[in-house]
Amino acid sequence: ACAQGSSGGDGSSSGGGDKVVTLGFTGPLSGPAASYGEKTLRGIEMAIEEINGNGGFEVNGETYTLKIESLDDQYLPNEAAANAQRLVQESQTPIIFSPHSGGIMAMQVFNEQDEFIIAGYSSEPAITEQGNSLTVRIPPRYDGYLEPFTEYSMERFGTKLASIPTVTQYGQDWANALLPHWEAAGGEVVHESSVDFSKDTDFFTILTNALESNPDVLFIGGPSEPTAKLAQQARELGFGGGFIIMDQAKLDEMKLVVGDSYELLEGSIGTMPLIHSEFPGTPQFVEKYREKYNEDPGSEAGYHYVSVYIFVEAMKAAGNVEDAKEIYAHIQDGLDNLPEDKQVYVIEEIDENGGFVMTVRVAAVENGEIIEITAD
Amino acid sequence: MLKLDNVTVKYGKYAAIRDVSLTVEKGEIVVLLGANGAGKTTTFRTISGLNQLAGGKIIFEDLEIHRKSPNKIVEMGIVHCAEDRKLFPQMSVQENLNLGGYVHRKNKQQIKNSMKEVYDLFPILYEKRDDPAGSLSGGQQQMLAIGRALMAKPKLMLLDEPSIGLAPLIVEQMFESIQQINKEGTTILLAEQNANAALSIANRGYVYENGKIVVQGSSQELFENEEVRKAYIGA
Amino acid sequence: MYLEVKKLTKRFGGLVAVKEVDYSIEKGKINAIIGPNGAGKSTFFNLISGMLKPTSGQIQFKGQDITGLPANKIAKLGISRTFQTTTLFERATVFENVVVGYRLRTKTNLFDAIFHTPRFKREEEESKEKAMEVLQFTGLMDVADQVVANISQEEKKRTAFALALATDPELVFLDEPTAGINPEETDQLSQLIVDMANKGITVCLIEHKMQMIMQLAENIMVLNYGEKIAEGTPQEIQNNEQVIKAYLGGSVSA
Amino acid sequence: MIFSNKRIIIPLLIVVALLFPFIVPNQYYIYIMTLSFIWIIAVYGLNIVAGYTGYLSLAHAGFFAIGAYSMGILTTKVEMGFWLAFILSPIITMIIGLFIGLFALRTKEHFFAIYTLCVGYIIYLVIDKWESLTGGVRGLIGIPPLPNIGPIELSDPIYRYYFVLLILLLSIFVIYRIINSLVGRTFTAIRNSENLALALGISTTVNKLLAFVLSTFFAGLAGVLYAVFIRFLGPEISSTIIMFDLLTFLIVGGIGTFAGPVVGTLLIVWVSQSLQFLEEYRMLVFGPILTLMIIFSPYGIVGLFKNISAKRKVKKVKVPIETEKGA
Amino acid sequence: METLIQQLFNGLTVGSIYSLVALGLTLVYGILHIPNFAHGALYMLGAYITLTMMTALGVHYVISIIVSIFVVGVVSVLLERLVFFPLREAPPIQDKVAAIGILLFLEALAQLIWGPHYLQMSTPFNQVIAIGGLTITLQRIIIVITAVTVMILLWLFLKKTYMGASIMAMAQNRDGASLVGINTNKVAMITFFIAGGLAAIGASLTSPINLVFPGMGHLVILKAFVIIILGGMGSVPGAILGGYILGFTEAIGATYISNDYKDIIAFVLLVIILTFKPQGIFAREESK
Ligand SMILES: Nc1ncnc2c1ncn2[C@@H]1O[C@H](COP(=O)(O)OP(=O)(O)OP(=O)(O)O)[C@@H](O)[C@H]1O
Ligand SMILES: Nc1ncnc2c1ncn2[C@@H]1O[C@H](COP(=O)(O)OP(=O)(O)OP(=O)(O)O)[C@@H](O)[C@H]1O
Ligand SMILES: [Mg+2]
Ligand SMILES: [Mg+2]
Repeated sequence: ACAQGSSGGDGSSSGGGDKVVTLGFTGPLSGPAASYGEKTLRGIEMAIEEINGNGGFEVNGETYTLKIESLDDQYLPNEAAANAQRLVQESQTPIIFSPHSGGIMAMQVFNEQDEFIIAGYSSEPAITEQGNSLTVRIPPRYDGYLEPFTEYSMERFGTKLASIPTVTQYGQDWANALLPHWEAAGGEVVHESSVDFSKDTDFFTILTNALESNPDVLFIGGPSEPTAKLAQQARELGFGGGFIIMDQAKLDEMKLVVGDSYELLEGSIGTMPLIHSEFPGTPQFVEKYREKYNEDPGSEAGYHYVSVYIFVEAMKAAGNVEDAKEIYAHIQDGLDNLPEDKQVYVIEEIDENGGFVMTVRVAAVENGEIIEITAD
Repeated sequence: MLKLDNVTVKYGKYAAIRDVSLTVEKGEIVVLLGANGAGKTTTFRTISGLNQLAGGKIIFEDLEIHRKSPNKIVEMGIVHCAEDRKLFPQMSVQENLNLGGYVHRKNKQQIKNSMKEVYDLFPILYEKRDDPAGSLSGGQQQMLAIGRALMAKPKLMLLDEPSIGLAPLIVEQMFESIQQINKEGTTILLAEQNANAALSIANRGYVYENGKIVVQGSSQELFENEEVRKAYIGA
Repeated sequence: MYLEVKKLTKRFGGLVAVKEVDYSIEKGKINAIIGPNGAGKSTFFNLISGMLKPTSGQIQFKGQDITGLPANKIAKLGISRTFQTTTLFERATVFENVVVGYRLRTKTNLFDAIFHTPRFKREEEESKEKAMEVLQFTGLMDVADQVVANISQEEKKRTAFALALATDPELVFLDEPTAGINPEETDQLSQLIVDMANKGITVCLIEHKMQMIMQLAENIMVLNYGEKIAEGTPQEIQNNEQVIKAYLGGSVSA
Repeated sequence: MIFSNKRIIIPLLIVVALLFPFIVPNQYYIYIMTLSFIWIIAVYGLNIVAGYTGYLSLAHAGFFAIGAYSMGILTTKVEMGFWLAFILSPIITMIIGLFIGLFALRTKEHFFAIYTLCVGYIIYLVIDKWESLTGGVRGLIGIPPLPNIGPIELSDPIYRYYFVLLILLLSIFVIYRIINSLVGRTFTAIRNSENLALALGISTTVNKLLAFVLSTFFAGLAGVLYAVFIRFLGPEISSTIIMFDLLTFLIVGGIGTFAGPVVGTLLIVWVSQSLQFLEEYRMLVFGPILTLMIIFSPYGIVGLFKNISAKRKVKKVKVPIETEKGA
Repeated sequence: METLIQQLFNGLTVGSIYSLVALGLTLVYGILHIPNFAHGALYMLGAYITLTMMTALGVHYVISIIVSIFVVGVVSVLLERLVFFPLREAPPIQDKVAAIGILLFLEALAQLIWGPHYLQMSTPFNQVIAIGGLTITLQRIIIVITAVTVMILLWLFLKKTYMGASIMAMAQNRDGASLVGINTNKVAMITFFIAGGLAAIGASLTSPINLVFPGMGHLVILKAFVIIILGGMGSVPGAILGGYILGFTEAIGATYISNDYKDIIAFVLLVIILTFKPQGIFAREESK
């Protein structure tokens, strides 16, 4: 039924005499989460185009080009697993990217047996706590944010926090980490509930209840756009305090929703938007991305872009493009050898569970400007 | 005025009427007799465009009408007063009559007048004008059905078993009204079980059996026809 | 009394479809109910067969009070009925239709069905035999494996009979069994009804076709506006002024 | 004609199914096929209630999920023995189905459809929100694979394939027997005319419930297999997406036909695998296909074939009847 | 207390939108007797059309809405012609599934044309008005006022015009309608047009206070179904009433029961109702 031009890692390829390494991707390319899937994929594709554009890369004197095989899984774990099977069996992909924990976990059931690396883009701790020996968790853990977020908001606005993050697991995990921290720092949590962005037609109802206990700070988060809406409506209801914004939402994307100005978001603290962070590789990447898609890149694109380079370096270091175990073993080298100009993010190391480690960059909005907050 | 030419109608594979040919002249009252399921209603439904015919032609005032949609046919002046009345149960008597005049909706005055005529013909309807049609008794519903048909000022009126479920008195009154309507210039094609009552006001008649016309002739001839007597006027 | 109905009444909102009707049926006879359309005949059937719940009144079958029992229970007791607008399983064949008719006499359950227990085999056989028997009786053998939607009106009526008989009833109610078929076919069906009676099945039917009724029925009840206006032998009914006025029509000569 | 073919086709198909692992290039095909088999079982479940009994249940993705989660919870949280859990889970589904059916079946037609739609949605919300039990959005991990039976390593894809195939064949066999028994005819009778069935002394209430519970059993069974196959569960398996997939499989194959579930599922699964390149635009193809299918052949592909052969039949015998009527 | 008033107003806003959507659904149900699962897609479409008019062609919000009403109305009519009309004889299950098919198709289409991401609809009426403890934006007042006006107009249309009467008539007896000379096809199309238009209005009014994305129709439509069952399927006043009841229940429920579970309220409500009244609230006795 399904004849796919399967090109093995070892051999026959489409382009010229070069050999081709096929990377796999399974993620939501249709349905509600599709835009998110798209963005992650873009990062990968940009990196691959660059690399192939520069004549590929060399491992043990062999020149290889890259190729991405991307499959839609509608955010469904079983689809992700099926896709993974297909990628591994049909295209012998040593690495499969997946930007959702469900898909990652479904693949972890057999990735060690079938020997492929899962490059998982999800802050979900569970994916690395399974002790899976071939899983990489790309984004940094979020606990780094708690300290600066709490400190900044508390001293600028006050001690009363109302928490209304998204209902998703990630949102809940965040809340569970942040609230104790907030109280430990001498603050009080005056309201606690959550927003379901996929279901609510109007946020006034929730906000009315949250603001009744007139808090100084609102903890919000979820996809950037609806989160921005939430902030906007909070302002409409007369909320003058600050926002703690969980890392899923990006200040720069939120800005676009609330009338292309940070005015409404005054006093928000969140992750440093990629476009404002000055890592060595960032400006060039942002540049390329803008002209290709004429919009600002988000971090998911950035992280995937850089990840591809890391894996390439890892392959070089491992002197092998097929053996997942070998490649995985050399990811640290990959991190170390990563060229300056590709460092869209500076990732120091990969921890024993396979999570990328880096110092988080925090940004706040002051007088309508993004300024970096350095955690000390 | 109306001419059916070898009309055949099928429900699925089953032919309800076969090669039926009949004519109705202007100003006549013509009656169709026949047992249940003989094909009278089907004939009516086909004339008024509710059923498609499988063969033959229907001509009304020299125009073929069997390809036309029901509303077009009503606009041409044929109104079908159905066996099962087909009233709008949740609507008031008044609203039902109003819709009866749908084809003349542009002309408010005419509708007023025809409504008055209907109320004169059936005073009971005037008393009940604000009740929902569904609440009326069988007899009253039948009057409303006829009243609604009259609202369209038809040239030809198809009356399907107007005496269904009516008490004898009302049946008589009903037949008088029919005669009156006819006198006022409406041609009438009537289907009846109650044969003698029908024949007594009709000019001519056709007798259906199992979807075919088996006998036809003037009321007098039919009345004297032994078969017809036995079959439709009771032993 | 075999079947006894006391002061049976059914209201639909405002309208009283059946009004305080007393009625009784003797075993083995052919009984008829006549009356103008809308008189309440079918409703009366629906009440006895449990399709509708009476507003008030009582129904006894062989001394047992069956008022308000669900239709399937009543059918189990041996009372079977046909519908005015011939209701059949249109998409199934005549045979399949009739086989289901015997279902109420069988006990086959999931377990039997899955493991083809002796009972399953036995009852499958029984219902097939039963089906064959009634198809024989109603003369439908030659159309047995045709889809109902494709058979003639008259065959449909027969199938309805067959279906009613497949439940092997003691008492059958036939609602206008010969509506919509021509006289000679009507005669054949009347013959069938007589045969039923001869088999010892008690029959009660609604009809508009007078001469047929007059030949068949031993006892006739006349309903008008839900009320019983007369009951008696064909002779009595034909000469009953009220009935002539209300139903038979003005100028009926006996 | 179909009937004469049955004798040949069925054994043929079984042989093909048995040889399948050896004729495909790689495991991926086995994987997808195994998954399809699981779907087929669920679709058969749906067919019993929607197809044969005429009640469109939109809650069956929910029952699928209940079966899967029961298995997941019993094995991971309750740490019950694998096979015991394997048996118990479909039964649990069935019991829940019984309670829901008790109320849902008081409604008819579109009310039933909407009622079950809401039930399905509530099941989804429960799974989604009852984190302590179901793991909520994070999902349920660590479900054990099929354990080995003696020398047979069921964890091996090929053996696993045969195991699922075996269960599928068993299910089909059982359902076949049910449908072609008085029990099954009773269901069809209810679909064709509930009143007539009632008048024939059939207790529609009991039989409808029976059909519904049966269908939830197979939905649950499919769920269990899914759980031990994918070994990760998220709330989305009870979502409308899955429900729609099941419906599509059934309708395209032929609702109320016996071969329908197999034909529809295999066709759609493999077509959508080969349409993967369409990614987000798949629905642009499927939506219309489904709708057209319904308009032009309400009983799906199988219905299409049935009609053709049926027409031939009718033609043969219809002729004399027409003439006889004409006379 | 202030909270209560504020919440009541919030309920009023949401209720208005629910009612508008439910109205279209109930009208179509009245004529067709099938639940049109595709109605949610029309809602979604309505938002996108308005948005496109505003962003791509820079047309004013109000005019964009009017355009959207027409476009969606026409799409809705096409559905009737191409899908539901051919299916009117088909077995009852099929048409429902067909409707679901269309729903998914239109969503995929929207994603193809406008992409999967959240889009933002601006409104000229974003002034914030605070009366006492009550905070409202002009947009919300407009939502309520427009909704109420539209409903009154619709009511008058149905009650006072021949076209309206013929819609009612057809809902009650299709044959009867054609026997008095009503063109039933035309009426069916007009009804679908209105239904589409209502969906478009509802969506266009809501979007500025939320966002526009392919899946936006889902929950609204589910709730709309709950509403028309609450209000009695096919009943126009029922749909309006039901819409507001649900709107208020949710707002109050969120405040005094639990915000996290307020979306379940509707469905639990429906399940309870149908459990005790299987034919819906306004069921009449039928001879079986
Ligand atoms: N919708 C239908 N589908 C199938 N057969 C039908 C349908 N309507 C009528 N028939 C059949 O067509 C034949 C003619 O029916 P029709 O109603 O025209 O007879 P009729 O003379 O009007 O009977 P009645 O005196 O009861 O009004 C009957 O056998 C009837 O059963
Ligand atoms: N389910 C119902 N709801 C409301 N009214 C009903 C219902 N069923 C029957 N009726 C009314 O009850 C009265 C008796 O109806 P019924 O069908 O018993 O008449 P019938 O004697 O069988 O007439 P026919 O000879 O035409 O069959 C009629 O006025 C009918 O409109
Ligand atoms: Mg008739
Ligand atoms: Mg009757």
